[in-house]
Amino acid sequence: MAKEDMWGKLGRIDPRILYVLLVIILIIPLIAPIGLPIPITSETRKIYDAVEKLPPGSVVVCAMDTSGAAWGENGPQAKAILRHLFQKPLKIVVVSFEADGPMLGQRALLEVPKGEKKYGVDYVNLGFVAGGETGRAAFGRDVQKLISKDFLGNPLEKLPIMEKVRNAEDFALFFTFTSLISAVEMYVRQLYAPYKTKVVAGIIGLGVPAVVPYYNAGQLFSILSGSLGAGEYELLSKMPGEGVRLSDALSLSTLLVVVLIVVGNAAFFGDKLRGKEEKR
Amino acid sequence: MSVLTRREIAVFMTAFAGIAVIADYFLKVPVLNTAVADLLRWGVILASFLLLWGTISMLRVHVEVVRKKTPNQWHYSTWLIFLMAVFVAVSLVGGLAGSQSRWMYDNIYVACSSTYYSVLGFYMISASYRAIRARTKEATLLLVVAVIIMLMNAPIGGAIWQGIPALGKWIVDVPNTGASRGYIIGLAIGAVILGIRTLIGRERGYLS
Amino acid sequence: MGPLVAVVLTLLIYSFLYKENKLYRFAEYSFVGVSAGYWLMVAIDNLRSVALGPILRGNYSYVIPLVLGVAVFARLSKGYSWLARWPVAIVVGTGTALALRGFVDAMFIGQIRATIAAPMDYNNILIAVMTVCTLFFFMFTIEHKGPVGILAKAGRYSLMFYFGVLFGNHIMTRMALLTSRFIEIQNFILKALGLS
Amino acid sequence: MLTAGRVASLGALVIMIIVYAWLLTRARKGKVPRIRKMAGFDAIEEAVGRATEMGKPVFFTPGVSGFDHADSPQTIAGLTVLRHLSKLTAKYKAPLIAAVSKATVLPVAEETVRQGYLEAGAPEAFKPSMIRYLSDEQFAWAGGCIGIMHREGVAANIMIGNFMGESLLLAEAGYQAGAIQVAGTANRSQIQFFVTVADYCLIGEEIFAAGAYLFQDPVQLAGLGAQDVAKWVAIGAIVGGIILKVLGMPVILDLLKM
Repeated sequence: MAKEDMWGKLGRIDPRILYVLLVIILIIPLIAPIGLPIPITSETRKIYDAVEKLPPGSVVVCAMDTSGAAWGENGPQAKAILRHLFQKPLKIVVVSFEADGPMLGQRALLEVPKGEKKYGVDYVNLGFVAGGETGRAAFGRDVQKLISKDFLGNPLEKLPIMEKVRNAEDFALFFTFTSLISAVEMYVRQLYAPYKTKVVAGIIGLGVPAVVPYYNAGQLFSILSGSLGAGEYELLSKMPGEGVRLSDALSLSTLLVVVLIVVGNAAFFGDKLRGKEEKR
Repeated sequence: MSVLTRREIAVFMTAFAGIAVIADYFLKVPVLNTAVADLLRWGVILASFLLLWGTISMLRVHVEVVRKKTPNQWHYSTWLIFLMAVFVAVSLVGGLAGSQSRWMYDNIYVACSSTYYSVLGFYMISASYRAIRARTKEATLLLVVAVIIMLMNAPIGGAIWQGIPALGKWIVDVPNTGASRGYIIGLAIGAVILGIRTLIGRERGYLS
Repeated sequence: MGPLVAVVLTLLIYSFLYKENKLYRFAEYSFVGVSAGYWLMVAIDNLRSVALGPILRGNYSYVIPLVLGVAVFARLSKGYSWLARWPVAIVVGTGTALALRGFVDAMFIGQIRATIAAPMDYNNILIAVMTVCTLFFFMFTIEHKGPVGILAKAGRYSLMFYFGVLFGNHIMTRMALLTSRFIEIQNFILKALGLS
Repeated sequence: MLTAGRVASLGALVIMIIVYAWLLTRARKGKVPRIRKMAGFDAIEEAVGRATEMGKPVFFTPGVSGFDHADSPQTIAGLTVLRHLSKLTAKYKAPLIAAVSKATVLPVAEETVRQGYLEAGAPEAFKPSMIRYLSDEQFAWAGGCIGIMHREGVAANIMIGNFMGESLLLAEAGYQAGAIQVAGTANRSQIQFFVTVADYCLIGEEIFAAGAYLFQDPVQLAGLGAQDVAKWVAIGAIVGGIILKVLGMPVILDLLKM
């Protein structure tokens, strides 16, 4: 009898108790980091090696197709990649095809150390291009005919970097930082299929399983998976930041979910079993 | 004039633009390819007008709420319109990339929207406990896979059992790819049929 | 000042977890208001870049889409609302066709080709089998009985692997987004206490 | 003149267009493909029956989207189910509550339910209050739905359409209310929650079969037929391509590379 009550109680617990539990689990590693090891996946390493091997002067595009809501994962990703890019003799183009992007791109550009790099010469923020799939296709086709000014209002003619940025054939590597599976697919359709551009999908974790087949088929150059990918990249480039900081709390909270699912199901089946016995 | 008002004109425009864009992909005809490149840029311009329209129609809804003084609602809508106006004013003066508009954007918009969606993290916790059940064989399989993946994602998984990271990676790379690929091919076929239907004018929902 | 505003608004939204209240709605409308202002400005900014710029450079053909674009606002008038269909028609026509041609190439032919072209080891054969079974599951005009039924059932089970991975990764994302908010609050507190 | 590397795609597209056109002409003559049994759709009647027995309402929502996005086909699929559902609730005299999340969907949903009651021969039983517009805001709408499920103690919860972050919340609320749940979405990052919480689930593309399955709509049946032909082509190409490749004759692979 006592056992039945326990199962019953377990099933009816106030969710607010669970919320408090989660808050505690998240706060502990933030105050006292545990420093659980982060294994590096082959996908992340492939991106790092590719950036390292790019010939000097190559154009790298970072498409900020993200939003405020997804910034918690896309932000660390974008910053980890940008930090590394700024250390290399590369030309960096920030652009976005989702309305929230240019501002967040600007924010990332402001937050990362830029070394000797000069705006307009080594890097640029081209702002927002509307039209979704159409905007992406038009950008790959001819950048300068499409856009006439950057996000800060400078005409493109005044930006020396733009001499090297004409169309998709100039993009040595193309990153997208996004929460949208559809955005990644648009690049597969509009940049990879026609121009064989090397597209790297910096996508939030939940989108990864849906884009893996494109990676497997060679249509995506690589995938940077959520904040975990950001953490891995930070470790590879020896500049630990937000991604690494997130990792412990992520570990513990995910573990909490696993435990809750197991206990919840145990309560459920315990209840079911009890029901069956009563019927007898 | 009455001919122009007909829906068929718009259907014809859709079909014409669509067929040109498709032909451009498969045929190497310089005249066509240049024309379609221009058409795409036109599309981008029209799309930004639609974005503009979307914002303005939303503003109209809130103006209406304020005008009618809808109970429990109009105060909020007034505040919304006010903030919208402040943002517009600030970015007209200091530029969209200027420090004032960035301040509002970062500290109000990004802070709120990221919090708004992060609340879901809490709900995941309560739902995992209270509703997610291995009620069928399929759901059981799903949950077993999910647990392995979660343990793989958490660096702690490898510490619990060394095989977890490798097993998780295999699941993502092999079974996940297989099923997801079937799903994608099916999705592509559905999208193509829907696309054909749109271009031949049998799907006109967008022309309301 | 900025971080304070951000943290206060964050806490107002979290108050929803206790129960729905007016402060939560205030925070909600604050962000919708700023985002509406932002979207308005970003659309105008985009027009300056992609439409006005080329015209000022002497490419007068861009006047046509500009005029067509203005027709979007014809919806506001009863007599001319039909005009608003034209820009939509062109946007839908180009967008649909772009997607369609890419779907056939990258996602139909491209994915089939990748399945065949892969070296034939156990893993790739398994991928091919699961792909085929999933396709059988999504067949609608044939009864799922007999051999087709078995394959479709296998397809359904294959999908569970995909959904399981989705589930696991979804949880990861949600927790990461939540944690990043906590980090922001922590940063704010550390700064206020002069600890960072 | 043909762009190299895209010939195979062009061929596939042409085949799909021809097959679809052919099936459409056949459909016009009344020859339509038959559709398989789909447990998710059949379960709706069972759910309504249960609600009638219990004297408690059936809850329905067509998801978070309206008509102005790429997700509008999902909303339309949801409304197709609503038409079927309202015919059933009229027939079995079960109370119905349909909650929509977009102001633009409200009039359409109202008309749909009115039509459903009319077709079931019970126009007098239709009440506009059956359809509730809660809010355009995602979580305000979701919160409203959860409130209804708890307060009214719904016996059945049917959710077909596009669901986003709120999918699990709604499914949890239905579960807590003890409702029999039928849920379906083509949203690729949410479907897993419906599979684990709902009693019956419509996965991805399945929801788009609503019109064909529930109303035998000939145009939609022809579309499904054409899609299945393309799926057979895909299966044939994969299986044939691999076998021929292993036998040292990569004909299909070479064709696809054209």
